Amino acid sequence: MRVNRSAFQGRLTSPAAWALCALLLFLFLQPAFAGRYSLYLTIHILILSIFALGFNLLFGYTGLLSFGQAGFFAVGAYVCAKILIAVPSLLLGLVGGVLGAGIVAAFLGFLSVRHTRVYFSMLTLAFGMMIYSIAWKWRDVTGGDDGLVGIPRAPLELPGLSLSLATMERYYYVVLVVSLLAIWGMHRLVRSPLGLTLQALRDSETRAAFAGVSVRAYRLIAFTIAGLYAGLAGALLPPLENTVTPPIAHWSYSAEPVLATLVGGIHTFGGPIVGSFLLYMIKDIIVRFTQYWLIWLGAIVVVLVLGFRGGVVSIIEQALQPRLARRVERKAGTERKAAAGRKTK
Amino acid sequence: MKRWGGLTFVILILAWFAVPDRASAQCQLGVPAIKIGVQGAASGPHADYGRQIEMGATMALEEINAAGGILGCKLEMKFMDDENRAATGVRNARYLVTEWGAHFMVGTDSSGVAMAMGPVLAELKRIHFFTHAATHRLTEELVAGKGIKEIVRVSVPIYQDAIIAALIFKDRPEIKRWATIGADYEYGYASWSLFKDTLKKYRPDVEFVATAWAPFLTLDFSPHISAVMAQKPDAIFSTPWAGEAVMLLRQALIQGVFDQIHAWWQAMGGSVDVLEGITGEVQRDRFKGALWATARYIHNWPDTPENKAFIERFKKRWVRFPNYSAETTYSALFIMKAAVEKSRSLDTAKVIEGLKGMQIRNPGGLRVFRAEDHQFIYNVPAGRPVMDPKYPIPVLGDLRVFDAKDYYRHPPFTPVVVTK
Amino acid sequence: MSELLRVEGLRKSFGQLAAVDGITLTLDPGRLTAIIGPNGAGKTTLINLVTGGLLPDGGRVYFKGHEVTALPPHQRVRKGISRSFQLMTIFPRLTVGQNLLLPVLARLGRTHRPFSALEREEEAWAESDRILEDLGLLDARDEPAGALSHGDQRLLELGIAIAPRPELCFLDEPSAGLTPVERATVMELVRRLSERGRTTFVIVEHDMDVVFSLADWIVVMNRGQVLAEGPPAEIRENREVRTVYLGEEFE
Amino acid sequence: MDNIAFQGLIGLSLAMYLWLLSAGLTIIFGVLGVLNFAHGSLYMVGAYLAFTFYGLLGLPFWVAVGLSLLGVGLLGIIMERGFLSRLYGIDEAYQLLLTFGFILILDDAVKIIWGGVFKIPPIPEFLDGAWSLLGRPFPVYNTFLIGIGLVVAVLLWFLFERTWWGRTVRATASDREMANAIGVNVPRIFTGVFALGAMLAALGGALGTPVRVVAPGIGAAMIIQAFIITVIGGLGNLKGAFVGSLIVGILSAYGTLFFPVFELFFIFVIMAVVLLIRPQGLFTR
Repeated sequence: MRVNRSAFQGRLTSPAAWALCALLLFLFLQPAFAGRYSLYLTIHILILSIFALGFNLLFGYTGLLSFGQAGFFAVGAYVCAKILIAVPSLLLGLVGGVLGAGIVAAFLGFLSVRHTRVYFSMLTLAFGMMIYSIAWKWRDVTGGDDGLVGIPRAPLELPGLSLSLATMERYYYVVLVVSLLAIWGMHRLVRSPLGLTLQALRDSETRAAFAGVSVRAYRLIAFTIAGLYAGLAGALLPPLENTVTPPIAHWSYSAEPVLATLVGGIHTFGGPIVGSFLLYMIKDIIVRFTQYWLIWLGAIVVVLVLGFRGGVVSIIEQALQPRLARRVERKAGTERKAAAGRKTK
Repeated sequence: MKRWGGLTFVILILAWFAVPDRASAQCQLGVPAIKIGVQGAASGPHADYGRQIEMGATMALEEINAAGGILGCKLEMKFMDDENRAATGVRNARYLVTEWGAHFMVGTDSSGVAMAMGPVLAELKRIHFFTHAATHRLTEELVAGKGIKEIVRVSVPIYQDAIIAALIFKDRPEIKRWATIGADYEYGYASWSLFKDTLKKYRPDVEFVATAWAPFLTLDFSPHISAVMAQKPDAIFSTPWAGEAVMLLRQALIQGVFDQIHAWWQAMGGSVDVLEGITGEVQRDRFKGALWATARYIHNWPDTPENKAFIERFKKRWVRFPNYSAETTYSALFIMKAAVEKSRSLDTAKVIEGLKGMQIRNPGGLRVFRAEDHQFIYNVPAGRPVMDPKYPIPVLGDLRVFDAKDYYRHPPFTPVVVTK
Repeated sequence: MSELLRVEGLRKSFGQLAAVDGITLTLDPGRLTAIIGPNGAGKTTLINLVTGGLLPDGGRVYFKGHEVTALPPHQRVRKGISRSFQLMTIFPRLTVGQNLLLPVLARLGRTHRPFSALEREEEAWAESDRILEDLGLLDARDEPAGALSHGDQRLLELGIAIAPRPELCFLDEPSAGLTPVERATVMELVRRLSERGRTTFVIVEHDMDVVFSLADWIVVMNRGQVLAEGPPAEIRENREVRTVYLGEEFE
Repeated sequence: MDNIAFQGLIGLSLAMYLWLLSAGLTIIFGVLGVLNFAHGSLYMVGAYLAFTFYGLLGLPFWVAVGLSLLGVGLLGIIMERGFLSRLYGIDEAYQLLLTFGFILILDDAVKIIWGGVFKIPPIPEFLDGAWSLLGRPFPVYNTFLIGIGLVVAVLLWFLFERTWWGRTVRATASDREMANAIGVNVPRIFTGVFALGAMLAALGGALGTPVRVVAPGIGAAMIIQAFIITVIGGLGNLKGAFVGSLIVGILSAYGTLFFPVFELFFIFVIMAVVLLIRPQGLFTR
């Protein structure tokens, strides 16, 4: 009786959930039939999915558009790389990367969440670019423009056993398991009281505050979690590429999760994952014919923003529930205006 | 430019369809085609180098295929833009080898990209013939040091940019104060450090008075120029390249730099695209003979029939002069051909064996393979950009020719302390 | 009986305009109070100052004897002061049920739980269902709130305002923009809830019939000050009030 | 001492490119409330157009600049009318995302149309050379830029303070509904303002062609600086944008001279601090 308790959310996610199940089966069997490159590609998709999931907790669920997420991604990547170069233990690298990113995110978040809307976006942009300029210029530590190279794909040092990850297949399974855990965690989170609270902040921070919710505290929580996820995604990168370079901290890289989320769908849990997949498919397919794939991506972004703000996943749902969806969208619009109006009062 | 693109595209298509049975039937290596992955910077102010790499590779491939391929096997190539970014270069390499199925790889402009690719090549077990990336560390550290045998360099490293400069300017007693406007990455630092080390050996009296570093995508060099000129240097050692070099020189001119200094060393200023860019200024002798430059190959040297013929074929094919990345890439394919024919195999280890002791005549002159660091040794002169009635664009005149063994570093290598 | 709320010399000005200009006022528990006054009299500003939407330039606010002048809104809610808004404010993308679940969870101090499934919050759901029943919106529980009719959304907002079980609840024009029928239902609901005695309501309203039929106590504001206060009968007779305010209403 | 002053003047000339760019960004934000991510790309397109007309087709410098302004102005009109105008009134996040889409499109479009061509046009005769200043040769070209920047500043001031159109625009900026009520054609104002902003960006790009590197991707590099400036000066504040440009331009010039390593870092610190302490900007009271 309580099962379809959050029917609206339920309706939005269930198709994505099914897609996820199908995907799972495929993912675990993939090494059996697919080549090294498609594994490599899948790892990238999984990494971006984690990155984008974290971002969407902030944007889609809490209503804060951050342009600095690449900064936390980079912190995760660089810390992990540094650790791997010093001590060859993947576990240590991942944990270190995640913690590093989390700490930085918590600190910068504390400063950032006092703003909303454009000011929040600008502030996160500034913080992200600070991290970028450190990565770029602090050559002694970060290798500067040339980055850190020759990072080993260290064995997974678990208490008891030490699992070599030299082959792509092995590392593929590590990334797969880690990302599935991360996705599962996020899935639990958005369906928890915390998740509900964040969505309430998105819909109306004023109402939430007068319902007894500390707006800043919960924004900070969302920001930090997003940072942790960015850090995890970043930490998974160096062992794959054996190299970390400043561009991953640049604001234009912050746009990747934004695009993935936008393409897949902002108000659906599966959106960012589907989006990450599509993003790489689009790129990989287009790149085979022409090196000019950004222009296509740009066109897709424009079309989505103008036509399908729900993203690919909810295009289907809009087809199922056109009337409802539109009414909600309109209501949300007026809500935002009202909110904006109040602020100017 | 459109025309090249179109042609290249057609070639690629042809190569694509030219593969089937007929070719593989007679191919003694038992593959439908020998696949060569080519990379270079094809966008941004350095895009001309990527395109020159593409042109050089395409032309070599056409000539080899026209002559019946390698042991009867046709060649096939795919070019990718590495955007001068390590991550992109690595991703492309993985794609080219594990997905597209490249047997060999050629190209790469940026030292940063090259250093990032090195370890990955070991994992991919494929030879990459580097034809531009110039940091000495690629061959000295990764090959001689770490033993990554998949790295082979056809182009001359920063020995050309740094040591030759030192050898030329040690004999200019009036030049005592040096400053650098450097590329803000591996290549720039390494060249400057190596230059200082070498010059100090001959000239304890010189000072190095100022540095200004310009990263990729520096839009405006005027603050860098005025910053170093504030220290009243006698000469400037400059490593930005391609379009950035042209803009740097032009802004130096309008800041009257060439009235105040004795010499300006534009390391890769002998490259065709830079010479094209400064044609007007050279015609009007705006540099007052103070501008010096070299390259990894220059189109007016060596004065041999092979080179002349190469230039002619290249001009006929692309309606342009080849710059050094075109020559080095073109030559790399023939080096690869020779090695494969010697080892009669596509197996990486065997081909590396095939390279041992190789001496080969290329348009750029005689190249000799050095086993310790997989560096091909050949010499390129330095000189001053001047107009020559035989050419529409400037050439390097007043040439200073040095024997390769005199300015290459030799194993065992003592590490250069690379500092900004 | 002991006072519920006391404000002393409360002041707030925007630029030169003194929206609230030295108000001193006490509210007793269980007495349904109505605040009336012409537009711009400072009614909404007063509510904002008491509930924490704005911080005053001067003066103090005491709730049950404790000072709350500088507390942020969510802490005042915890202490028992809640409100509804003039411009309707709900969570349009959440379901009707979740709209009420949030304040309940906040009261139970469970909003931070990251991993317990929402479905499992039985206690909270039970409570929000009870409120839905009062509102008569139980059937719409799983509808997105944004899809409700205007009137139902008003009801829902009222529900959100009482969900934290406030002892003092401000309703800022709860019937604005409603049809007479809807208005009647809203007011009826307010009366019912007020009679339960758990919550003391303070209502800002323009419709004088509603005010005089509903309120036990009336506060008249003008130009940021309290002009008069007293039981409806008294206010109706107050000459000053008539001239300043009621005049045009009764002509 | 002279050297420091000299470096400052070089920085001043660089600041003018930034001023032209951020002036456009500021006007657009001030009136439309849209933060145009693609503004730097408009600068880039302006540069490429000027490069085409002046460098490839060999038209006179001024004509080439004029044509590129027209071209980018037109592009601006298309962007605003055809796309942005459909997003007014909804979450500004989507406007940011839309203009971000334009960055991707324009970057690649430039690659496709101009590829990596790098034939740099000569400096127009009358702007070549240098004159002595503080005992060192100061380029005529940079002097000329400082001049242009100041002229544009004056013209903009005149436009918004002294002309009917300017006053209407300011009225629209302060209150759309009101302006609409008194019969201002708000959509047309919006389009006009966007085109004006675009042309200012293009002017910056076009004037750079003979001496500055132009390449795909510079749009992203420029927009960041413009953001820093508009934030420091106060979003939508034209005076602020001017002062902000000077600060950033001169600071980065000194950066190359004194603290080359963390120059970029400090500039972003300034941006963040301003946002935290005075989000309305240093020059808005």
